[in-house]
Amino acid sequence: MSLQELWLLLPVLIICVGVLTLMLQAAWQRNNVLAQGLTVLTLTLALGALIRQYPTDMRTITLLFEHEPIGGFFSLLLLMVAISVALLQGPYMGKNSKEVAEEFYILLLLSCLGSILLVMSRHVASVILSIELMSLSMLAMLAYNRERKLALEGAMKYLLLSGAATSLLLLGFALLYATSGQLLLTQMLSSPMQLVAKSGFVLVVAGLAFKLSLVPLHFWTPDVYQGAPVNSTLLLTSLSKAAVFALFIKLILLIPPEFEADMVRMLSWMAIASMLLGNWLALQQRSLKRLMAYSAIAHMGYVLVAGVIAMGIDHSLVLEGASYYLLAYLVASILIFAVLTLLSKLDEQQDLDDLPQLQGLFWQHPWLASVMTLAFLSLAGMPITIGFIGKFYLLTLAVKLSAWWLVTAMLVGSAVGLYYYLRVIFTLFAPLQRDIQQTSGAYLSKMWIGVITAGLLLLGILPGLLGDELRRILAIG
Amino acid sequence: MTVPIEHGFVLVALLWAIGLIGLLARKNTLFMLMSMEIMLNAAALAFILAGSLWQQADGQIIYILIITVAAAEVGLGLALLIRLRAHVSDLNIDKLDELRG
Amino acid sequence: MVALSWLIWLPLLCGALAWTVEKRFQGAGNWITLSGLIGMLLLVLYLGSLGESTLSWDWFARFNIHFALWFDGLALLMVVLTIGLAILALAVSWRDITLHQGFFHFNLMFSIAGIIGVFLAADLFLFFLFWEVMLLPMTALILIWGNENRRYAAIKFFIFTQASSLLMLVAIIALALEHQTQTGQLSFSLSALANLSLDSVLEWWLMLGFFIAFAVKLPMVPLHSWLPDAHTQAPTAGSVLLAGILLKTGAYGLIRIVLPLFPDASMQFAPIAVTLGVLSIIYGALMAYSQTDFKRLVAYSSISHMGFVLLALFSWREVAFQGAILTIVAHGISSAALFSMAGIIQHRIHSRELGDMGGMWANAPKMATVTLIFVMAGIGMPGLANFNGELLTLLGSYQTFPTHTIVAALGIIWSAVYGLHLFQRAFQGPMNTDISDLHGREVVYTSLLILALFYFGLQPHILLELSADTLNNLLEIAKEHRP
Amino acid sequence: MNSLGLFYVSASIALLASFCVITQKNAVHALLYLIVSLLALALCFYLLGAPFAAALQIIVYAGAIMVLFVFAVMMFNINQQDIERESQWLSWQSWLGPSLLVTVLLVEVLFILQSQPAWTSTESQVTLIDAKAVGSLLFGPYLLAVEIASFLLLAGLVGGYHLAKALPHKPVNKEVNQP
Repeated sequence: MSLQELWLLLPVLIICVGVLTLMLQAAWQRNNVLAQGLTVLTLTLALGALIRQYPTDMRTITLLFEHEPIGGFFSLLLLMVAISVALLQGPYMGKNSKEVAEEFYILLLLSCLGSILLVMSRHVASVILSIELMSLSMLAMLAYNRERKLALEGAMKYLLLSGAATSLLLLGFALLYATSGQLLLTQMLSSPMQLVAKSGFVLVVAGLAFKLSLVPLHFWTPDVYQGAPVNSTLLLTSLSKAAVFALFIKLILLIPPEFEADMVRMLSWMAIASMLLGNWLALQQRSLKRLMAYSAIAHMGYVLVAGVIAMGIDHSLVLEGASYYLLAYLVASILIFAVLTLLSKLDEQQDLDDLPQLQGLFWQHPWLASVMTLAFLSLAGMPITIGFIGKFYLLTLAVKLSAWWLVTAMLVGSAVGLYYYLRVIFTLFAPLQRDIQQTSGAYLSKMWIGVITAGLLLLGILPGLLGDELRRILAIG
Repeated sequence: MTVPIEHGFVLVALLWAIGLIGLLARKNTLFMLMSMEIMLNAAALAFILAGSLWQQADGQIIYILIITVAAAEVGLGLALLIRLRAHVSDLNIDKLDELRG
Repeated sequence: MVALSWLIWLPLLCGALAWTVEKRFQGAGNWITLSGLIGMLLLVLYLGSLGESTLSWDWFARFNIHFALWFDGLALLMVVLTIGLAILALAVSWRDITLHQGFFHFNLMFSIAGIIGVFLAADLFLFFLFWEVMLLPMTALILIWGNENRRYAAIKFFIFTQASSLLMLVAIIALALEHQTQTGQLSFSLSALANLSLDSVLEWWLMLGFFIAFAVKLPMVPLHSWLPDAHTQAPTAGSVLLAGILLKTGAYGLIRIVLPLFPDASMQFAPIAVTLGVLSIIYGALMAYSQTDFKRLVAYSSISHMGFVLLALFSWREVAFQGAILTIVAHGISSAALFSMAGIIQHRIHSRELGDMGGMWANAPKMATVTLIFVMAGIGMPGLANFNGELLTLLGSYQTFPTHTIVAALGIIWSAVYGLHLFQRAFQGPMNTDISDLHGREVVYTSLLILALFYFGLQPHILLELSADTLNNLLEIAKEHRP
Repeated sequence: MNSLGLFYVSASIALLASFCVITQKNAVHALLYLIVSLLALALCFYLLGAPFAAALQIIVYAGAIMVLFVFAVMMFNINQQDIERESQWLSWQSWLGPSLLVTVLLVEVLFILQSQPAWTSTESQVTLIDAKAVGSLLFGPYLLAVEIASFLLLAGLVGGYHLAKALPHKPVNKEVNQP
């Protein structure tokens, strides 16, 4: 391992140093504000390092990792999510929280570390380790308030099912290894594929589909979402989905041609089922977190459309579309959960979650409600938000490939989706019933939310700012 | 002698299936954790098999990583279990299941 | 020309300004909005005097999308109508709105901006964007300031229009991709897309995608069911905008996009479209007769009148096209006028039920006279604007679809029946309620409306001259494609 | 008995023990069976030419991880009442669905395995891959994996510590939210 390779790993190393610093701090003096400051500082430095050496071509870092443009973009997204969570955790815990803060930030950094490593992985060993590093650290955050029974149960459920999914993933990799004798992702899926290798790949896809909560492996999502503290839910819905999707699309682009038709069929059905079922089940929810869970299922279905199409046409457009859509999804999720976080407290038994509790938010806290409205409109794919551009990309791809089933499912799904997103928005604008308290102060967090909201609008109104840039960034050789 | 690799994978499949049955059928969280261990073990065996098939040390390395993962999962799982035990006196997952609906 | 884009920025700015200022100075929002609208009116008249103008900025280079506007006679006509009715909407709600006034003006102006954008857009992506954007503030108007059942009406309105516009989005994308396969470059520009020669199956599907989106807006039976709810539940200003302009965006889309871009398919489709149009005429008229709610009655009459537009547009005759344009403008004014009367009455007696009215002539003779004139306009009395439109429509479409036209003519008779029925139940008979007559502000704007109705009734050629270019273009296309 | 026979015997033991794990009523008994299953698998590893993995299986898995389990079970203090209730849950109906499903899966797997033309293994003799080979690889190209594994264990440690430690007492003066 050369010095140059280490240099390429700089963002990751910064996060590692951050973890160690936080542990030292916890040993020296417990202080919530200091811990938060250190975390944000670490993540910002990592972000800076990543931008400073943004990859322009593909370079390998030892056997295990690679440094390439798409991964770089996803890492940017992941750091953005992690910074949001770190900034929100302060107001969410409050100054006199019963829980200590350091562990949360350590776990946050570890989870972010795992996700970035996952995006950079090119080897089975690194995939397994980083995916587990990400999920296990997240798991402890899902049950961070140990007095919430629902959170503990959700975390337990996630642990058990995610363990099963991991074993499925491992089994799939083992079968691929057994047939190819290779552990590098690029070489594992060599042509021609035998039946054993094919079934191995299907198992791998199933294992990842679980983490992405795609139908039919979605059933855990609503329970886990509802139980967990809202800030951890944000991490689960954005960080893990984005990182796993990065790996997912990387694998899909490697599928040898003779297996393509089968995979397209399988993934198409998964995408269609996720879009329809997710949207349909979201209709009946009163709990906002459950609603977001089903909405996540549906949105992962939309992103999968890009994955399905990846096999059909030119890859750069697909990557661009998928990245844009994922960015749109992340931004909207961050904003929605951020508002909920500012209206909830970790110490309490429950977060603000029931839809009627939000009634009339606009008239009491117009800014928070506007942010939430914009985020929901973006999820619904309304113009002048970034969500519309994402949907536009995906529809263009699907129409270009004449994948009419996918188009139909997207349209039906969107139409159904409109209804429940609108229901939430309408609730925000209904007459105020009772006082809703928001965390006062927390100016830094609110400023950050403002920045992200501005991005949501800016990229929705001037999509060229990113769309043209992405094309340049993602242009892989 | 060589172990026919097919037989090795049949063993993997059977072990994994037993684990899955346990995970699906048992309601006691502790047993579910054990079933999960069996499944992870089956996956580990698969890598050893594949490694011995290709006569590479890589299979064993993945094995080592898998037991690391298993150790971390068990640690967290048991910690959760201890905490859950404080809320409910027994470990029936159905009783935990107020979330559904 | 940059000034063109100010037709869109100005209402946005005014809306935002009205919202912020209203917090400090009660009542300032009304004046800011009014001056903004008057400024826009002057600007559009000035632009109109310069003749046709265009504007094109690079916007989203990845997909070759431009911020392109196109301002010609027809656009001028529609924009002036929009601004005029926006002033009316502001006038009728001058004192009506007591809750969140600033936010009301914000929504009003944003929907105006969206509607003007739809009329000006020369790029289909931009068109779609405005098409969607105008919905949101309109939904907010219904939701926040509407009547008792507003939530249901707002959701229904939004879902109907949104879901149908998704089809349009797919059609737009498919069209742009077709341009790419034919010329090697994506394009969303209306003028570029008009030159494509499409495969007949593809053309048919694309036409259908656009048609459904526009037919929902129009609205055409059987896609109309959002309209009675939305119009009834909306605040008066909302009803005025909805009936006066929003419905016209559907007709405008047909004229600008469906007919010129897909001439063959729309000629093939004409018998179906015309049948549905006639169905709308008859159904709307029959339903209007059986309503007891003032606003609901007018809403159903709108369905009936817009059926004439559909009938006219798909007959592909010059006279019929002219009839369509006249009907669009005339109905915009007359239905907006009737809705504002409904609003005035509702404000006074807190009911829209005809049963609660009755005998109001005695107390409110001015109101009765004004309403009578509006009803007369609605049922197509000669001398008022609607008459010309309906007459030309019937004359023109008779050449192509004689049977349909005869049935449609029955619709006019029915409209006389329900119109007079409305008037009679509200203003004649035993006195049910005590009501005060129109006051100064109301007299001013209702008399302006009456003037407009008479003016366009007697001088329809102004409208025809403005839209002549567009119509001639359509007729030329028709000549090329007629089998 | 040749080593092939040994493999089958230990494989059967592993299967049988695993089966007993999931059907036991008593948690401690189940744990013992689990350890047996792990030991049997360790033997399989050895016979497959992976002595280092076999040793680790015994030391780390059967040794360390299982002790963790036993420790936890002791903490739960499962009593007779629990065991009785557990036996009530173990009705045959609850096994039917999962078992059927998994049988279908198994048949599929067997079909797939049988359809494989020939595994590319050419050697007739099991090659021994000893600890040295594994070690030099592990601390060579896989060095970063070791580092990440350490972070993974750190995550497990921090998470486990936080979850399992005693609940904090409520602070006296709760934070007051401003409206």
